[in-house]
Amino acid sequence: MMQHFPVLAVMLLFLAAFLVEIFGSKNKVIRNGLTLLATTNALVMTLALIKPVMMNGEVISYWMGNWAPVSGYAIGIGYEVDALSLFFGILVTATFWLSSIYSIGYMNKDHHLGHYYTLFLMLSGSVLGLVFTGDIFNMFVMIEIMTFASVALTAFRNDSEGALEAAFKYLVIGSIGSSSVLAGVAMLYSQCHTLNMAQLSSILSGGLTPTSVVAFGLIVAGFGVKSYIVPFHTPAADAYAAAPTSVSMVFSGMVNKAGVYGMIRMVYIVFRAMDHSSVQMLLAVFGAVTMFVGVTMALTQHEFKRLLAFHSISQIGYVITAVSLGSALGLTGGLFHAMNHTLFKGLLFLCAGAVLYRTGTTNLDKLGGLSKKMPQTTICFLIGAGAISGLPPFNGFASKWMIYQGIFTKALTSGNFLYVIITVTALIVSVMTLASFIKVTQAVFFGQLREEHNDVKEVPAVMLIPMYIMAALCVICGTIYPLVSKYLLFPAANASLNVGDYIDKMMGAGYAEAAGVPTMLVEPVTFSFWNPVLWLILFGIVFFAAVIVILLGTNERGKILTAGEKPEAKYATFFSGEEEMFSQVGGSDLFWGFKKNWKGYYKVFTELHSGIVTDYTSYTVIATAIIVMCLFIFMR
Amino acid sequence: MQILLFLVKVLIFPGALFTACVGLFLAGIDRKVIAHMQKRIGPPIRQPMYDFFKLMGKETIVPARANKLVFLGAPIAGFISLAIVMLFIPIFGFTAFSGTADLIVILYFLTIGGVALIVGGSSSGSPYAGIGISREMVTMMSYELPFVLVLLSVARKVGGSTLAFSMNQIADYQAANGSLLFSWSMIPAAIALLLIIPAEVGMQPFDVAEAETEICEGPLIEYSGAALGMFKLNTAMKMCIMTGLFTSLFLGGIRTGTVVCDAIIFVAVCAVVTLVCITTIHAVTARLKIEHLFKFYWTVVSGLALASLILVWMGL
Amino acid sequence: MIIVNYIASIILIVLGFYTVCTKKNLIKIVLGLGIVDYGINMLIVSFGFNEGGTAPIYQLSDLLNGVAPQFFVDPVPQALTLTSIVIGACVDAMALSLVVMINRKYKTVNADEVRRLRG
Amino acid sequence: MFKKLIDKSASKSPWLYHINSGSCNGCDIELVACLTPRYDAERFGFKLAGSPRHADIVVISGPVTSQSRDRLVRTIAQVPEPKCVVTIGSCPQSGNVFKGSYSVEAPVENFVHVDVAVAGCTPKPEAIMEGLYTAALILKKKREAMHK
Repeated sequence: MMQHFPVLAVMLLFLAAFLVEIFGSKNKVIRNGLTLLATTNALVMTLALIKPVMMNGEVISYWMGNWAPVSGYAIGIGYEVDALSLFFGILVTATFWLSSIYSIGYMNKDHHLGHYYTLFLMLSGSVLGLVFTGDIFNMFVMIEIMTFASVALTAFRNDSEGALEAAFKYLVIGSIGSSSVLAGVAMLYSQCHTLNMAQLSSILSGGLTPTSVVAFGLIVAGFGVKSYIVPFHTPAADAYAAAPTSVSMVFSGMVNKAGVYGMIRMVYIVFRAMDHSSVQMLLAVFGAVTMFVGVTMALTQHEFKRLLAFHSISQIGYVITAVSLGSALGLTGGLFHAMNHTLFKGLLFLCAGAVLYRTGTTNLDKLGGLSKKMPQTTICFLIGAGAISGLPPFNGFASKWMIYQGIFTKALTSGNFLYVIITVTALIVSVMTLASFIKVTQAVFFGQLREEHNDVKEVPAVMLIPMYIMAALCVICGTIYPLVSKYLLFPAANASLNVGDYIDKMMGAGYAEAAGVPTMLVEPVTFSFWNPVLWLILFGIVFFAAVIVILLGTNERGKILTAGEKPEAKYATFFSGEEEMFSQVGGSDLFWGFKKNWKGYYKVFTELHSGIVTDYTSYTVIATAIIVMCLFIFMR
Repeated sequence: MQILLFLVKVLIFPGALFTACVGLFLAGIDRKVIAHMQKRIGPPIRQPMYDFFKLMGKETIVPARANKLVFLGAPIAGFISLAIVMLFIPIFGFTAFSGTADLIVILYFLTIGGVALIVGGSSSGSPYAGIGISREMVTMMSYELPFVLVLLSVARKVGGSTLAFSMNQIADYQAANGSLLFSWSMIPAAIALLLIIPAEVGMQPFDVAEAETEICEGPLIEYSGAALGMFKLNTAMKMCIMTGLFTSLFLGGIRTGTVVCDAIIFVAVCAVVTLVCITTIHAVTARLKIEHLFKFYWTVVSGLALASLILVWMGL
Repeated sequence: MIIVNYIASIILIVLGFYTVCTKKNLIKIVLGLGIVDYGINMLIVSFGFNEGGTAPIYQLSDLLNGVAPQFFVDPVPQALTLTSIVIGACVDAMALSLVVMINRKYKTVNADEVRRLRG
Repeated sequence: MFKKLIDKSASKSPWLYHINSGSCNGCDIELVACLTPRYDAERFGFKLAGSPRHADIVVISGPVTSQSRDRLVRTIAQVPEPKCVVTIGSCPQSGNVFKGSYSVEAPVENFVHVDVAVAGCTPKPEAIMEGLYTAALILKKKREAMHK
């Protein structure tokens, strides 16, 4: 029974996609109902797999057409859900479920929603399929479906500024990435004559031939494009900003995580290449550059969503750096950060969507003072901003802390000064992230309200519910994270490090040993620093103490006065005695002292993000070539 | 009993009350000594306490443009986070809490203190506050890099080839091997931390964010009464925390055995550090511009800290 | 003569990337993507090719009697190629449709002028 | 809980906010002279605040020109209670040599309630100090009246 769940979850999403197109293009109820049904079904089915996979350590396998492996050869397409797949699977289904709820409210002003939901469900099905599949070519097919659906969704509001252009760039860069994955898969097939990942892993453990090294390089580069690390990040910034927000959330939350998943799957499980320090260094450098470039570019943006897009890139840099460490601690931290990024970046995009929905603009210089009109959105945004900046007690702090600890441990054990630089970069990037969210907070939610936004209202409940769920998850994952670590992260990290076990479970017991892949037991990662219960108590105590002191002092303490309905001079903002006037410190006016010192840097990097497709493709091709060459030289 | 001890640690010593009292005391010393340096009599040492209680007794006006929840919540959030930071700073032999990564916890909780000021100022809706928060944030960005470098070099020095982000470990190391200040490879880092303290506390010449003469105290402009008092208290607490951090990172190792003696010596050393890095620099300098501040921290101070890190990394 | 296939496919791929990176006309960029795809398809087919091999089609009696010829062309790459060709065609179609839309909106297909999103 | 302490503190830490309503700068200089080492107003806890929201004592100098009148009233309204208003020099009270000018609206009592007036053109720093100290004592009384 259980083993049908993965394939059913994927297939029902695809089925619903076609049903929506047939029956739902006119009828709103059928459309929304089908979408919600399919995504809820996928969520329930993946959650049901937690017990066998995460707790009992099973691997759910399903062979299409019952083509189970015969005498050690896996020819059929298999769905293999191990803990790593399931971890990402839960993220995928949860993200799409929340996004489909949000879409009901957010998209109701658009036309041709049948197409929207069709593409949306195709996208969800393909990402879920990519995560669940155990066949490397099937993975490629899913990547391509994902790219199509993403491109079409990016261009969905094709009359909005830049949507078509963004879609075109996304398509071109994306298909270069998938081409290199395809070429890598083909080369791998020529060496191993199989497409099943477990079998590939056992064959490749005998040592990599030069062709497989090239294949490895191409596949890493391909998944690098899919996870939008620098210098492949350019279309991501455009597409996330141009797509409808419910889709941007999915892009940033899950579509680039699919690339990260592919990277982990390939590097850790299929090629088991993390023993090579060259691979670690290469990925670490790419990760560090990604987080730095992402955040510095985000600091100069004037568009709310484009700024968030650059932050997505930056946070993916954290994940890649953490994953590159090759240790259980790093991998756990990376997976946790990937999960947290899905939560808080999804939340932030939803807040941006709420602002766009009510005011019709996301230009930071044309907004301001919305906190009086949209207080609930503001609170959600502040939680998301705190989480992404890694402030305690939110989830970002826990995962970022694991990452710092992982990198610095790596620096000490390997004695490599490079890792110290990366630790410092990671910490500084965290502060810059905070800075750019301060900028958004000031420019959008605080400051002064513009006259044209006087009749702005809070968004409808159907949009607020996903925001609240995500905000709650941000806090919960930050506080009860030992449970998260025990039931989600550790099994996933274990599954990616303990390759022999995976091969055995897929291909039959004893197969891994015959191929020379050891089954090892990974030690659970322990964290003693952050005892969330203690922290909650600490917060509680100090808070209550403050409250008690305040209450005891009601008689003596001066009163807290708030403005009434009619304007009074006493409650007016101080303008050196002048009458209150409109004067907003906009987003682009902030951080002058910083920008002045970084003028040279910004000059170069704004020119590099030129917006010309051929420039972007050149970066992509050159970087792919560099990755392949580096790996070819250092891994042989 | 356990719970009672816990409560005492959090609320009284070395938590909220102790930090606040020591902070106000240090602020008073600062004002008194600076007055003497200028050949004035100066206010009494308990003056910051009077200021605080006076502000508690005044009206708190929430401006019409402000978001009430954030406006009033920000100072309390800052207070809570700063009260918690102090729990992680060992008072020579005595440590309230110690984990494996106190340095990172301290770094982030101090950041929350700054963020509370920024968010509170931002929520007041004043353009002066807008400029103020921009400067405050740039100040934060500028001292964070050298701060991180200093912390990493201490961690490397103490830990050798293991991870030593724990304050307890640092205190033990100094008790065994003498204060870190007297190991010459750490001297540049110590100087760097001394230069970071005024910026963290918001004292001249690094007080561009709260420049009262040009931008009317920046983020604090719309605050009045109890909320302003909380912010003033937060600044004083930061003073206590930062000097205490310097004391336990670089001047640790003194252990008398009794907590009271330790605490008294600790406060005395903190006062000396305050005089060296806050009062003297305040008395002899004028306010820097924000871009010069940024440049100063990312070149001179970071250079000092980096020099220390490289020396320590080479095993000196 | 399988080496010729490899050389040809590599040339196609390089040519395609060259087109994608240097040509400013959006339609030419799409064509470049197509060329890369064809090169890779050719590569895949060549991987499965065995000189002198037969088609992998046998009668049941041959298999049962164990007299099946041992040497045949690998059928899997051909299946892969078919899939990949279909996907490639879809990519081209979609990209061209986007170019048409861009031309309608921007009144140009020059990559240097289609750059409203930058910085 | 801290009633006594708060009441006591009210007179111990008066923060000043200085408004120049068209003064000739003579009084302003004298006010600044109070803060210099010679007179050292800080020993009583006096401090110049940057924003009216922080102030306890508003110090007005100048003959209240018609341009500055509304701004003066608005700024004083923004000061939280308990507050004191001190005028320095003869100008705010009578208009002094500017009296009769079309653009001068002195006396300032017409617009705001004045607690202490320090006369003179310009008053000596000693006089200003005494005026400010009187205002600080008034602050304490106002504070005590507030919670009754």
